[in-house]
Amino acid sequence: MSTTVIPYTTEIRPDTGVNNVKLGIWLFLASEIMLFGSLFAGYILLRTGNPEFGAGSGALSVPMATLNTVVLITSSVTMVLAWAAAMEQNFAKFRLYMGCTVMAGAVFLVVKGFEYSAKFEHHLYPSHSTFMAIYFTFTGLHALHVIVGMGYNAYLWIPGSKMFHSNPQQFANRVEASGLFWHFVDLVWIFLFPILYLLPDAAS
Amino acid sequence: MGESHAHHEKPGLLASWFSVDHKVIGIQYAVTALLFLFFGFTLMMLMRWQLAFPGEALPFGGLLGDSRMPGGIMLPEFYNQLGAMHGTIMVFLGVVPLAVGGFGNFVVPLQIGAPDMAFPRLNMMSYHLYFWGGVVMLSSFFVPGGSAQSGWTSYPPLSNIAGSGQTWWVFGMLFLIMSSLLGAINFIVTIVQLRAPGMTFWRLPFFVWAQFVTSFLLLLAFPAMQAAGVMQLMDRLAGTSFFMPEGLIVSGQAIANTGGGSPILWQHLFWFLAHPEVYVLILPALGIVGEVVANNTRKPLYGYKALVYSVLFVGFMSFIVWAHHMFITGMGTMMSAFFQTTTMIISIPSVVILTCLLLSLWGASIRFNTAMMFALAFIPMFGIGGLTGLPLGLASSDIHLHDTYYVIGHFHYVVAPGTIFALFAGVYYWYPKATGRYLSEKLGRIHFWPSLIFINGIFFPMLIQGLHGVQRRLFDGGQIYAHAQEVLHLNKVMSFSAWGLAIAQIPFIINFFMSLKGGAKAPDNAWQATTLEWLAPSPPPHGNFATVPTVYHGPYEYSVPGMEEDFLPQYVAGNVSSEA
Amino acid sequence: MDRPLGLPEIASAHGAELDHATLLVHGLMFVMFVGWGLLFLYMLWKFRASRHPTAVYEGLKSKSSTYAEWAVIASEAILLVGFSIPLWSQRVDDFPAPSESTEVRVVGEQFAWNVHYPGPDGIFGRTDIGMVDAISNPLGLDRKDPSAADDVTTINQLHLPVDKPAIIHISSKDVIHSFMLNEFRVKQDAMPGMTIPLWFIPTVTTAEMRANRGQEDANYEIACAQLCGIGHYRMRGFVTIHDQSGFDAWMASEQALLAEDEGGDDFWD
Amino acid sequence: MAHTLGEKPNIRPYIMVFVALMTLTLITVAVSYLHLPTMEAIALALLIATVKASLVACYFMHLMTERKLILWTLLLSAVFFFFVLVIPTMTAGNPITL
Ligand code: HEA
Ligand code: HEA
Ligand code: CUA
Ligand SMILES: [Cu+2]
Repeated sequence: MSTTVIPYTTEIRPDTGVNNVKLGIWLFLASEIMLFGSLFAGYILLRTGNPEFGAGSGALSVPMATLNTVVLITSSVTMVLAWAAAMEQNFAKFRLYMGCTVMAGAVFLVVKGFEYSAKFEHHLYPSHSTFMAIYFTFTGLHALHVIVGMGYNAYLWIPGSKMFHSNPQQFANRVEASGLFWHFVDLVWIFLFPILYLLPDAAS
Repeated sequence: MGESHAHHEKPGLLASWFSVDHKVIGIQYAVTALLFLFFGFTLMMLMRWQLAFPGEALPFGGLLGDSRMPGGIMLPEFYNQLGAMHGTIMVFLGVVPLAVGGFGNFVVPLQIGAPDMAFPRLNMMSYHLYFWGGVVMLSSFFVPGGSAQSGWTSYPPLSNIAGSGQTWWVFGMLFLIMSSLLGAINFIVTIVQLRAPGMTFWRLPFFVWAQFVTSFLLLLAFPAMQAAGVMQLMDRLAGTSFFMPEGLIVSGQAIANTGGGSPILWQHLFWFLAHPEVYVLILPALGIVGEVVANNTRKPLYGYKALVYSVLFVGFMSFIVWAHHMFITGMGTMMSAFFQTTTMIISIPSVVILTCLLLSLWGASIRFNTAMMFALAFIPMFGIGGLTGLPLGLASSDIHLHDTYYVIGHFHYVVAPGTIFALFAGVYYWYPKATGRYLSEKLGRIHFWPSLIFINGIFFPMLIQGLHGVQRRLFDGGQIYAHAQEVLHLNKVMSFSAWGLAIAQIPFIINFFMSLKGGAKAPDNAWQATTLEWLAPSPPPHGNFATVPTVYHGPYEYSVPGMEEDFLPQYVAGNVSSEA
Repeated sequence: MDRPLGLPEIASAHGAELDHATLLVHGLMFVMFVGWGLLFLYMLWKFRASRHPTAVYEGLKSKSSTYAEWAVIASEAILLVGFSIPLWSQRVDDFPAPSESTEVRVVGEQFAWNVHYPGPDGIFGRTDIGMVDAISNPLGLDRKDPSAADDVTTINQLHLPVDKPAIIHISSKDVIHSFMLNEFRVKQDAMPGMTIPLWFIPTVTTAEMRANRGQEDANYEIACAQLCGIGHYRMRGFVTIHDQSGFDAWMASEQALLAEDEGGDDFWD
Repeated sequence: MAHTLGEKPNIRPYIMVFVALMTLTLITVAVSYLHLPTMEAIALALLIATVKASLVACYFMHLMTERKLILWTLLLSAVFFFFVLVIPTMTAGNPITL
């Protein structure tokens, strides 16, 4: 039997000032920035090249999207509070805030589900127009991110929380990393909200 | 406190299949990639048959089935499949996994004195994603209509209206992208965080620098293709038209689509990935050549700092030259001037890198072992490839050369006698580290010389054909075109050279497998080298180093004046005049 | 040399300048390759271990490589600013006046080139994708439109008068093609959904070219340079360069054909 | 970052940012009902979104106090983000025209 110990998994490397997980998650987010950046590039190119771009945008529900914005922002603050609780070593508080975060994610997806099915009822599919194509692709990809983030948060919330007691520092690091991802998902939504729901209206 | 991985090293395939040890994963990557290279090469040899003898039956070719080669005569759709898949496989399943996944994984942690990669389990996942991406790609040959056939560039609308093989291609690409992204994160974190004490950035071996920059290219360029892939999937599966304008009429039938899309958008996103990608192909190769040249000239690399700065600069610039692949799509003066200028600018650091490698020979004491021969051959071969990039980068001369065999010749010179030769050099150089045994030098010579001759026999005629204006991707090699007639006979020259090249690989394959058991035993420091990987036992055990090594100076302290030995390893303290 | 580097013979006014730039770059490449190459071979010989058993730690001290690099930078800058950018601009900005040119539309499709002349009235007739018929009306030309009445369409046959600027509007019906005229040094992708103009002045008639080559049946060809499907390799068309009177005669004969078709009626409806 | 285990991080800023985000959301929705001219509407909506995103990044994601290493990485991707966003549109806006 041999054992490999990877240094700086939990503790900070003095000269770089970060641990491995922190750097790793930020690098991942950097690539996510490029992913959404490329999608936005498509949005801009297709929009500027096309006078009838907004076709079908009126069908989107601003109230529902506003609700979802509020939900996601709330989940972001509960996420950071859950991290604070983990840092503070307060398990009950952590459970509470993390629970809220996971629930908010679920609410977001349910509202999204209602939105989608309302579109389908009106026979608005991605193939309806360029705008609908973008709407479904962007929100679909974003929802996928919500699912992944929620999944990991749910893991940390119940089954993974054993580590809260066995290795509190590493656990707090994990919560922080998960939080960074979750905030990023929120941040993307902050841009999707106006460009999909608020602006096509203005354009037409 | 560190996360610890306890393993009971069970022998057996299953255990190593799920190994998290960077060396095992590196070897998995390397062997899989070599097999893919071989497979991509096989596809190409079939194509070369059709190009040399258009419309003639290939003996036993009929075995490939009536949808591909009825009676041994190739169908154009099969030719297009072979072309698209040859390009894709060579680039994404062959060279990148070998250079980054294989050599990067195996060598980088050793060279920086780390016990493993920063995220060993993620590393295993990268390999598995790569593997399954490859499986998806290969299975696409067997779906109705065959594999992707719209070129490795997969330009829509052609790729949008193509058969279901294209969908598999996109899925395969998404796997490969994910694999590369995870790998890139792992490399960057490893290099930043796991350097041994004393291993400052300015003491990193050049190969590590190359991998470092490569990882950034993978990290930040691949997502564009990810986005493009998702959009193409939507176009193909959900009926959207991201890449299709309205009013298309395909074989007399109007296509029912909403329109409003842009075929140019795909090209931008694809080349935003694919241009940095070509530097992903070359940077690790340059890194390997740097290591091998330093070791076998027995002196420090010339201009280490200039090399590092150039590599960083090339990496940065490679993100803003992509539209030089798109001059002919209808670009105005302003944008074409921008991309011509950036393209000329990026060629300068490449010249600097090549010049540094070349001038490292001055004052050397050159040992001509096989690794060094491949590394040396790399230099002028890359020179031809790189130099032929210049007329392509100038939009005015690109008018004549775009989409001709000149382009094919240009990039094969950089990837085949360029990158592939560098990778061969790497195999000969690090094989003793991985296995504890040398590859045979004699078989090495038999591998090297014919390879060098044949590979030029393939690719130099391409430049000539290109100057005559012969277009690429022609199923019949240009038979019907008047402008191709003068250079048509070269098709045979190229094809015979390609088959000759295949034969020249036999000694290598024999060597590779026979030396596992029968090769001469190699000491830990097989080449009297200075970098850290040679401190570890050969093959290195799990965890690599018995104790964490300390680094005292730069990577290439060869022939330090006043020393008895002609090399001063990084892990040995010593007085060096030029301390970084 | 008649055809340096094997470049095809030139049959357009701008071809010589374009080739000049191409040759200059290749000159630079040649100098670099031979210069570095000779140095390379010299060093391999001079510093091989058997001849030079101990390496010199400092290596090369001369600054000449820096000068060489600056020379490369300077040459590239000259090629770029002095040649390539102006030449490109001339191609894409300095279009001749349509009134003094032959205007043609060329529309690519799998796997043919549809050529559309506006006819004597100089106005392209209306086209409508609803009217496209793969055989009888591949361009979807609406013959009811008055300006369409005299429009001439051909498949894979481009006729142009010599020494007069030609403006060609390139587009595509289905996938991306690339319109390539080798001897005229012209290449332009045919993008579906876009119409992109290009121009050139043919300078050598087909008859002269045949005489020069000594081949009675030689033709200028239109090639497709972009992968466009299984027939990409055979998507070939022909260009005929007439002298002005020959072109007029050709146009007149096409008009006569049109009139005949008109009489025969029901062909277009 | 200077957070140590067992110490209670100061959560006041988080609450304040939360309030600010909610307010900005309301504002941007309200503005959209004003039907401003297209350019103004786009500029304003994107401005608000940028402010919101910066708040999330600076406070929730602790970028304000993050290490230089990470800031440099993000700067790099911000630069490339800019290129991929802008250049395709610029080439599309600079076509060959007669
Ligand atoms: C490893 C891959 C690689 C590398 C390194 C390069 C390097 C370069 N490439 Fe290439 N390129 C490709 C792979 C690569 N390319 C591929 C795959 C394609 C085609 C894709 C497709 O369409 O399918 C392509 C296509 C391509 C095009 C598009 C052509 C077209 O479609 O019309 C252009 C145009 O600008 C271009 C330019 C360049 C330039 C200026 C460099 C420069 O970076 C080169 C700089 C290097 C030098 C200038 C050499 C200097 C060396 C010396 C001075 C040493 C000499 C030494 C001795 C003689 C001993 N390349
Ligand atoms: C990394 C990239 C790469 C590499 C290495 C190669 C290598 C080769 N390529 Fe290819 N090629 C492309 C990338 C590459 N190619 C791309 C992107 C295209 C464009 C596709 C398109 O149009 O869309 C293309 C297109 C292309 C064409 C043009 C087709 C056309 O336009 O119609 C041709 C024509 O001859 C060709 C030939 C060859 C040949 C003869 C080799 C040879 O050099 C191959 C040499 C290979 C080896 C020497 C490897 C041998 C491996 C082993 C011996 C492994 C042994 C195994 C073990 C020990 C386990 N390639
Ligand atoms: Cu049309 Cu190739
Ligand atoms: Cu490129």
